[in-house]
Amino acid sequence: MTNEELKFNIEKHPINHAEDIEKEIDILFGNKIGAIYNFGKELLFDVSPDNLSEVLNILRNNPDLEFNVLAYIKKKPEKNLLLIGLLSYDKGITINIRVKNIIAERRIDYKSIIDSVKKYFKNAQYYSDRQYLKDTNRDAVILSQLPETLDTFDIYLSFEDNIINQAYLSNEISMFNQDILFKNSDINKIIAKINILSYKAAVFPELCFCLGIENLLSLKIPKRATYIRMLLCELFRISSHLSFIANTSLIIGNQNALNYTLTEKEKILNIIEIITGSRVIPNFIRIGGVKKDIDDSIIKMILKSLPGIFKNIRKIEDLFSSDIVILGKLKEIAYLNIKDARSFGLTGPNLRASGFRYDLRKDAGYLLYKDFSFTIPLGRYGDNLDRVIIRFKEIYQALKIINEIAKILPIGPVAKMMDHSAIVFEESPIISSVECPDGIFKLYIEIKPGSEIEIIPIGPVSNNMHACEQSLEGCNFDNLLTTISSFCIESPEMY
Amino acid sequence: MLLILRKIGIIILTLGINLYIVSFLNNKIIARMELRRGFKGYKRSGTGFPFFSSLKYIAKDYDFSVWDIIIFVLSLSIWAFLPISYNISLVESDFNLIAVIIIYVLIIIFRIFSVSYSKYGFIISDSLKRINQILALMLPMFFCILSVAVLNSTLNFRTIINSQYQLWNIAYQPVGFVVFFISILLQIKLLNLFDLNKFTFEGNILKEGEGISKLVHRFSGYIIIFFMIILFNTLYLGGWEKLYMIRGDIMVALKFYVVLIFIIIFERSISNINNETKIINLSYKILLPLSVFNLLLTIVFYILRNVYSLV
Amino acid sequence: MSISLIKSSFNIYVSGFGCCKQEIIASVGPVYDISRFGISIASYPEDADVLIIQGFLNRKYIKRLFEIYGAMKNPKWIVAYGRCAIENAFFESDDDLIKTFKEKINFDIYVPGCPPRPEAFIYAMLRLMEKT
Amino acid sequence: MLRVIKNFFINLGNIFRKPKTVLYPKEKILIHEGSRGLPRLKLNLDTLDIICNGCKDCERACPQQCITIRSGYEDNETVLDEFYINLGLCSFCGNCVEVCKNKAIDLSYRYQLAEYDIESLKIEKMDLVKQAEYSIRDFWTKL
Repeated sequence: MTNEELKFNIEKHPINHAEDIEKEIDILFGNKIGAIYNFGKELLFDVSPDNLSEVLNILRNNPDLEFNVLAYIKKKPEKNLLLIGLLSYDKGITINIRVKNIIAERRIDYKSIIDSVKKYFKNAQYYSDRQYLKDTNRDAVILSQLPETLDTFDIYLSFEDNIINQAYLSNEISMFNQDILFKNSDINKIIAKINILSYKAAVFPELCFCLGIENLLSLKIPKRATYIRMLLCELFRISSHLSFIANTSLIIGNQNALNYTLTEKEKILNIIEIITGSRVIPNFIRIGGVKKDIDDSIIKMILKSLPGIFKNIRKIEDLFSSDIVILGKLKEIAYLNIKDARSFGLTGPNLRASGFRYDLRKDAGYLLYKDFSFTIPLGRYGDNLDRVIIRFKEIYQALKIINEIAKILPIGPVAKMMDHSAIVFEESPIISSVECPDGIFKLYIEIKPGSEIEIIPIGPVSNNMHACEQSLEGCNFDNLLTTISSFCIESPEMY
Repeated sequence: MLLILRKIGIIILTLGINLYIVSFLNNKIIARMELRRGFKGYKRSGTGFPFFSSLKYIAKDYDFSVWDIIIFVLSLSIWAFLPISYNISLVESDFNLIAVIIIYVLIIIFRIFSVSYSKYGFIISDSLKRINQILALMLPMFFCILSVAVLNSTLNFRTIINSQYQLWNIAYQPVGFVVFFISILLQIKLLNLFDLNKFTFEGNILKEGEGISKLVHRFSGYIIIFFMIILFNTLYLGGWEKLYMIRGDIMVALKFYVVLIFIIIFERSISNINNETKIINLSYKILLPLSVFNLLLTIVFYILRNVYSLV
Repeated sequence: MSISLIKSSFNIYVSGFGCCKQEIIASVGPVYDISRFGISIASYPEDADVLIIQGFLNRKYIKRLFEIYGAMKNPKWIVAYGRCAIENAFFESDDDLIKTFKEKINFDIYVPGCPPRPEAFIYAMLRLMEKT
Repeated sequence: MLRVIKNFFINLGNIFRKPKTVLYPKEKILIHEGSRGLPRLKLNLDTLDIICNGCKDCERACPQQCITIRSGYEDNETVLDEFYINLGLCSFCGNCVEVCKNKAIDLSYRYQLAEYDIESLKIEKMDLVKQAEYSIRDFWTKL
């Protein structure tokens, strides 16, 4: 490595920038923003609706800050609240802007706010009213159908000679209100309920919630508990990716791959059941640790079964990557280059398939991923094939991590002894995020007096859908289904 | 008159028995290929699973359409021209081959027509595409049939089979044999004829129709498979010519099931092909030139043998 | 007679989104192999004999469910699969739509669990076959 | 093209391989230790009484509010009168087991549950006691 490259890499490496930005904020914004909260790589600003435009202007146009990506907008009309997330990939920091009226009676005018965001960020139009879905002059509507990736939305299409001009995905039928879900629940109840937010990989919402609360209480977790958490995370990541592969092979029409994948998934679910007691809903992670310990016999069993699983998944990958018919449906279709992928605020495997390295497991350093050596697989072209292959590669990396964890699992307690009812929370918002199989999963948690908890989940669904819509333009009608399934838009969205 | 009725009875009985065996075999083989058990009798209805699973459509509500009657009649009448074995044939003429091909094309066209007023717009465009693809696949098949007809200088099935008493046509027409096999395999794949496991998303012609019309579609699907295999058998594998001590009838059954199992396994080895351009490229760039080349070769051979009597 | 014919081989249509769906699809796989009992999954409601309601249902999807139920041919059965479907967990009880939903749709069998295991699904289908 | 022929031989080989299917109603997959099934009430093995004293801790801890307990007072101690579980709401999360101080409630290994009637999903005290036969992992050998 030459000196110049080294220098460049050091400059680019994101270290402790959140604090630096926090220091500069007073100089930059003056009194335009209210309170500032810092959660590691996440910052939360309080901004009133009147000042929002100026704040966005500063954030967007200041060359030092580089917050040039809109990650999400979450509307909460009944709470009179709006959350806007701005992302800087190079620094690895997210700025979450909470727009709240100081005067309680005055309602936020959502339309004008989104219009003002649209000036600075192009992809904000995805979050505003989309007239096209209500028009009658579209060529075809595909209603939600059976396979798992295609069942949470309707597809509105306009096309000419088999080439798609415009495609819109509407997930109105699968959105549901999570306020009823979390009504009158305290912390322990929420852990048992929250896993429904991402049902393919149900451990991640639990983990995200517990990490957030632990951050607030500044608890230190026993090492063994952390390792067990990581073990579970990787197992669920494999299971989620396997169900993605099962879906894709179902849509491609390769029954053999589907059946092999389902068999392997059964083995993984088996291990999960031995550890947690349930195949899908773990309810295993607690504040301060995990629910129960793992026996040595179980770890031996896991170590014994890993090579077989690895071998069989290699076989499935071989099926995918050497069949001309499958390659014809995946290769060189629906490109997404790095610049576009970043502008949609994509995260997770879909972003990495385009060749950009951004993974919270290494960048944010939550849990103890820094103890393990694993590589983050990258794609090259960002086409359908890359998006499929990268998931295979992530499965291998996850198997590697599991293998390492099972070998060096330290001895010790698995939970911090504490009385949950005695904890008194200070009233403050929390934002915590984890790397879910499909992207970054975020939770905005607000604890109110009387231990009533308000949660706003922020998943990767809307970003993936937006990117999918854009990459479908100019795509052949034959490749519609494989393209959509390769983006892995599965869990429904909450509002 | 009685003789004809007896023959019709034999044909329908043969078809019925084979329909039962084939649908049972299909289910079982597909299941074993996927390391599953396949259908295993649960309670009384277990023994007659293929029978009951198709018969149940009678018990459902349904709307009957004209297309179904036409398809049903056509798929039965195809056997009047195509002899299954030496004593089961109704019409004997010099143009049997042409009649069979016309009926086959009609069945497929009517099948596609009968689904084209579906309420799923997706399927309409899909079935139009399929007409295009199937036509592209049929052309090489016709050239292959033509070259066999030229080789044996007849359009009658009985003569074609009788002229294979020494050597099967596969020895004279290896290229035609391969092209014909690929063509019927892809046609079966495209029409999704072996569709027992309905767990798919792609627009499928067999998906359409409810009640009795579904039954008719299924029946005609199996009839097309039978037709293709019997035609394949007749043209290239010597039909009911006996081999050493084995009787002709048994040879037909043996060859039928061997080819059927081959087709079932091959059909599952290919992923769903719905890429229109790929199929058309394959057929126009590879299959069609090969079959035309084969035809020309056969004509040259024919001229050398019959006109100059050199061979 | 005719109903027992249909019950000898079911086509099922799975509606809704939720964790139960992956367990149903797992029961199609080689380990559980629901096709042993002649049960297969249909892609279109017209083919289906049994409608399985599972997972989260919002207002718009319930309207869609009525359409799906109307498209199915008689005779037909409905299964409530999993906790969310049994108690309509994501709705307030005084909602009008829920009332019409409960009036119009009579469940033939209830499968509790969150989510029920694939074996429970097979067991439920066998019990549905036995039901007279 | 080569792949198709390779697949053909893989499929042909699979036909002669042993299927992976478990013939469910006859033979069953042995459910793992600690798997969560239907809740059950434990008995004190010496006196054959129900251990539960009706303290309502589990009712409070249940995230789905599926447990209903009615308890009375006798000699300054709470006594259990009635104990209902609505299985339709239960998510088998195991929070009630975790919270119980007397270890009076436990999860059995019973998971095949399907009822024709929604009323039969509401389970009483005595039914919950009877679930004890399902608390052994290979219970079906006795059926």
